[in-house]
Amino acid sequence: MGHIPLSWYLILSAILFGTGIAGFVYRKSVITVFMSIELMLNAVNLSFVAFSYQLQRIDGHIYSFFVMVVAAAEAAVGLAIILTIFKNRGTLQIDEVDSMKL
Amino acid sequence: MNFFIVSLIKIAIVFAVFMTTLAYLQWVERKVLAHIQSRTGPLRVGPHGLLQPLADVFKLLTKEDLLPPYVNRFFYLLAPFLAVSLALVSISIIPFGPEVNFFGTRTFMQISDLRVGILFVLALSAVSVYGIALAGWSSNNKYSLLGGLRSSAQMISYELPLTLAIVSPLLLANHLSFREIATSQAGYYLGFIPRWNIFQMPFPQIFAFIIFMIAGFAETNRLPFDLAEAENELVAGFHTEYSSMKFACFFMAEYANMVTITCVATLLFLGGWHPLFPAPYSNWVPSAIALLAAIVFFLQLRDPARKRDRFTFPVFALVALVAAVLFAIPFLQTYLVPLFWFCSKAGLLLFTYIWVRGTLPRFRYDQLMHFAWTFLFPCALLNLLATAFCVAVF
Amino acid sequence: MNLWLIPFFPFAGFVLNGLLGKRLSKTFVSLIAIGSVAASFAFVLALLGKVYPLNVPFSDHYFTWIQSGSLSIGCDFVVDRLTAVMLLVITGVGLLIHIYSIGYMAHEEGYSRFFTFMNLFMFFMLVLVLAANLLLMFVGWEGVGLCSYLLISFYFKEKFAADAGNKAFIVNRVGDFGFSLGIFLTVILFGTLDFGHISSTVAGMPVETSAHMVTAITLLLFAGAIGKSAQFPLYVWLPDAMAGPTPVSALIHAATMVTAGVYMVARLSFLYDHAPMAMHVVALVGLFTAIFAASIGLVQNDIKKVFAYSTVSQLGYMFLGLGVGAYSAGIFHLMTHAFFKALLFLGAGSVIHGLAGEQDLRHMGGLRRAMPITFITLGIASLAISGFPGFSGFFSKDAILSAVYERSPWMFWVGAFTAGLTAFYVFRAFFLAFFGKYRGHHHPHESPLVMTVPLSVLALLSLVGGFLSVPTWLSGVYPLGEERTFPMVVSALCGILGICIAGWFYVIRPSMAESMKASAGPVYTLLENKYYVDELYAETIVKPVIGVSRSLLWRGVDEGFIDTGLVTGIARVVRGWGSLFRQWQSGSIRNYATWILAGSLLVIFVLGLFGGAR
Amino acid sequence: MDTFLFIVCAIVSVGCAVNLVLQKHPISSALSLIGVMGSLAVLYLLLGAEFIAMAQMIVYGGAVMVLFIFVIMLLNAGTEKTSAKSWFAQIAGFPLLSAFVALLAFLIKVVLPPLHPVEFGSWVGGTAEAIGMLLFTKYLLPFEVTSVLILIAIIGAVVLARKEID
Repeated sequence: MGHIPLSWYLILSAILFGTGIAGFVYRKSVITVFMSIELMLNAVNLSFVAFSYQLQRIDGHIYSFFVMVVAAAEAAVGLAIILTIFKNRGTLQIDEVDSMKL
Repeated sequence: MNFFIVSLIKIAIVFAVFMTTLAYLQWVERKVLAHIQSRTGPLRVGPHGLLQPLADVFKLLTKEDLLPPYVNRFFYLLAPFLAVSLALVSISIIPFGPEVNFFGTRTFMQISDLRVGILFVLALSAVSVYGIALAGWSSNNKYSLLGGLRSSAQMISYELPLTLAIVSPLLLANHLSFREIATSQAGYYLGFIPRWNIFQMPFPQIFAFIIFMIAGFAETNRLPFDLAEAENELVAGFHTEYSSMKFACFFMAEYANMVTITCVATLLFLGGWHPLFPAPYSNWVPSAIALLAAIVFFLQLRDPARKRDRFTFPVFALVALVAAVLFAIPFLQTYLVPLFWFCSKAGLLLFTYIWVRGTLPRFRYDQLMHFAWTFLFPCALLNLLATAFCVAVF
Repeated sequence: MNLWLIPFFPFAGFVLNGLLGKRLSKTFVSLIAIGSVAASFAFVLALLGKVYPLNVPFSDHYFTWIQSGSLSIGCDFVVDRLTAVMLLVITGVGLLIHIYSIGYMAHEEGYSRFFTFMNLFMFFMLVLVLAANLLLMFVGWEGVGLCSYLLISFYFKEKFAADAGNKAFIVNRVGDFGFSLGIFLTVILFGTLDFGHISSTVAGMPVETSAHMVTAITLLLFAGAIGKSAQFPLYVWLPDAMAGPTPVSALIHAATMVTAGVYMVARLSFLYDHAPMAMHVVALVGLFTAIFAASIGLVQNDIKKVFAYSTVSQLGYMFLGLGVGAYSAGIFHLMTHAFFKALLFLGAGSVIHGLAGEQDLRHMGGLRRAMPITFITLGIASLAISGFPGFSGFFSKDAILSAVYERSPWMFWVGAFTAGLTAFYVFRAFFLAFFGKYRGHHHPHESPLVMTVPLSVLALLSLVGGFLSVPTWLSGVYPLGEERTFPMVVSALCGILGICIAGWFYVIRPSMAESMKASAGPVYTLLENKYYVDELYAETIVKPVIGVSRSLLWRGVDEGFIDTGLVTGIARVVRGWGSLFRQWQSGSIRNYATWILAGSLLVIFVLGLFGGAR
Repeated sequence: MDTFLFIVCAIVSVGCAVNLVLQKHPISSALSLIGVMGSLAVLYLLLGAEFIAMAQMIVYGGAVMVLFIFVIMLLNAGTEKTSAKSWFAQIAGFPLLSAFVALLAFLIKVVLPPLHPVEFGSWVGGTAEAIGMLLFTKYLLPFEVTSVLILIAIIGAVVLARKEID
């Protein structure tokens, strides 16, 4: 009962981050890829909060707060972009959005 | 260990009372609506239809649990569960009264006190969108989908004025815990005006209260904002495909949300369990009201409208008399009077809900959005600015 | 004392007419143009009246134009006696020609454009004359070249006019190339371009030590003069330049611009004095050009062409005078020539105007009754150019020939013969135009007053110009030549003889000319085709240049090397590498993400195991 | 109790995260992500970050993910198709990923200095009051800049979403 090593939190964060990367690399739907990014941000937030506990300072909380706020802004713009992509291309498959290539 | 036992007892009490309240709230609503519309309402099951909620529960439980073949099963089943559980959770942090000494154990009349209670309620109300959205989406029905989309958009939109309206009492109380907020509203100006937030500067806070209530109507998808289930447009909105117990879940969730909103409004603006009059008088108000009710019942007995009233009215009068006596016992007064005040305020707000439902027509969808973003939101902002100014200056 | 105002007036006229000319009425345009030149002329008169004796040069410094190391070139104007003569000639004759242009150009398209360019020309010519250093002079030099080009191509819708403009411009470039080389050499040798400084420096130099450099400088500058003043072998542009309007021919291609070379040599006389060989070259070129052009002029049928070759020939005379050291005589002839040659051209212009554009002598004749004023004034000009005693040309030509006789008699005899030829072809044209029967189709009429008044003024000047003894006026600057009776008599006799023969051929016995033509046969053909010089140039210079440009430079260097080799070659190499690296830029976001993953793995590895984290 | 809560939440979050990646339908992925966020909020509470925990639920759970679900519902995003493109990602992705996670775990275990064990309630720094104090003093400029950023994001989203592109 009681004490959990802080490194567990960090390793959990690493695992979540890795899962996010896996989602980014292997998923083909733009929305899922975007969600994977959010997952990575969440993992990083966990690290921030964990380190904040280690240092007994709440600056880490502030950082994760900013991450959340920026993530919200990013989600708004990102989803608008996805909407526009869908309007223009009629697809959400990330591999089919490659017209920048010659 | 004491903590666990007390907590379990409190949970049991609150659950029982809460569920009963939800069931009878529906009866009250039907009755009130009926009287607004010059009808009698439920009358057959039990005296004055008092057993109608029980009958409804049996009916819903015993109906066939229909599972349409074309739905997304997992989410279809998850949605009502999510809706009702999230709605029920929020009652756990609502304080109904002050700290009491209960046979040597000091405890709060509240399941748990959270330092960030308001944020918790906001979080729950934010998450409760999923129940409706998922229900609409998983039903695989365009009416459901439209209802789900509408209500999620509506809830997101009205969450902003709601939050902004909450912020002003928070500024006055300087706390996020419901208990502290309620405690900070104790006392009277000039000996007779209660220091409730609604009587605080600026304006006074009546604007914040009104904005909160309007946004609360929208958050609970009640009339005049029940666009999600506008039956003449969308059949029944997001719960078109739901039946029996799953439908009951949505129903319960709606009423639970109503109760939560009224409780929060009571706590934030109406001083929680603090009485309207200073203590010496207010302790006798419940008894007086109960006594008055008993007298009214006895007087009604002289000329009963229906035959069975000859039997029921004395019973009701007796119950009221017992209540008056109970409220008059000084030992019980410490427990019951705050509860009375809290419940009467919340009940008044609940009555307002029903009253509004019975009188106002429904908004159109674009009017709804327009109202939220171009009127309610700026008003909330202005109110917040004024409050912040007052707090900073005084 | 505000020398800058002299060129400023025409410049202001140029700006006004150039910017607003299209909107203004013709009256207003001509008012601006003539007013500006008149103001300039009046200012010159006032200035000279104020500083009359002008024993010391008068100079103004405005600002330092170029400051580079020890080399400092300022914007300086200077007025000495030589400049004074030039200023008077330019503004005076220029004013008359401007007035004349009102009448001549009255019905032409591009009225304001014409006066704009004319004013610009006046500006540059005055800058050229006033300049106190070589570079500023070069500015004026190039400026008048530009105006000459613009005005020759005035009828730019006609191909021959545009071609003539191009020809003038390109041929002048050859000379100007030499001129600029001369300027560079001057900078190297003297470290300054200021006339005063060069003069004092070169005066201290013994002739022997500096000879080669100074010779080189003078010859190079003379190359510029050859181009500008249409000397052999770069004279070819001037006859073609007659494509421009006649007032332009009178002002630019007779009176002023073409004499810029003469002015330049006179201005730099201190240098030429130190380079005897260059002087010899100047004299020889001048002499050869004089007789060469005169011989061509004998058989030309276009009235303006006759006078154009006559101009070339007379310029040769001037250089001949300069070459034998008679600078003041050269300038004297420059002045009188400005008078009578401008008059000749304006008279020819009057004839052409009266005949609605007819220029061919064979379609004229008997005009003396139809245009009496033109007849009289043109007659005076012809007598003046022929060196008829008493007329202005007599004095100036005599001054030159006297100096030449002193230096080398054979040159004198050639010069005298040329004078005879000059008299002959000028009077040939004169007789063909005004005597005999009218052979044209148009109805000839006298020109308006605005044209005849300048003619009369110029005729007066041609009559009495010889008595304005320029050599005496310049005696402080250049040594005064000795007057001799023998060359005077010989040249006068040659001139009279030429007039008589012309009269005999074209008035008394018109058939003589035809028989002469028939008997001269091949010589006539040679002369008529101007010694085939243009064709020679076309064959030896133009065609090879075009051929080399086309085959080697265009096809070979530009297309083969630069286009194919450098431009497309580099592009091909880049594309080749690009197609390799393009595999990397797959456009697939997931691939990019994988690369980012690999990169961050590397970074964390390095930082974590070897870097700051430890 | 702490350990139990942590283990449960960790398992839930990892399970939901893996589910996010494995699910073929975006809406399942989105719900999995909400699960991750919820369990993370509990973990934040364990770490004494109650304000962040609530903000996580309100901002992420309530706002961001609702937007996601909204867009998924709006676009009616179906299951994804298999694609032959991005061969590099298919081949190199997994080895790199395992190396990455392994490296991180190694660094956490070996390189980091000794860490505090986490005990619930032993340090509660993340109250709303403390965060508010820091946010409006030390981090005032970032805070204001962030608000401007959000404003820009709102305008950008509106412009992007309503623009009529042929």
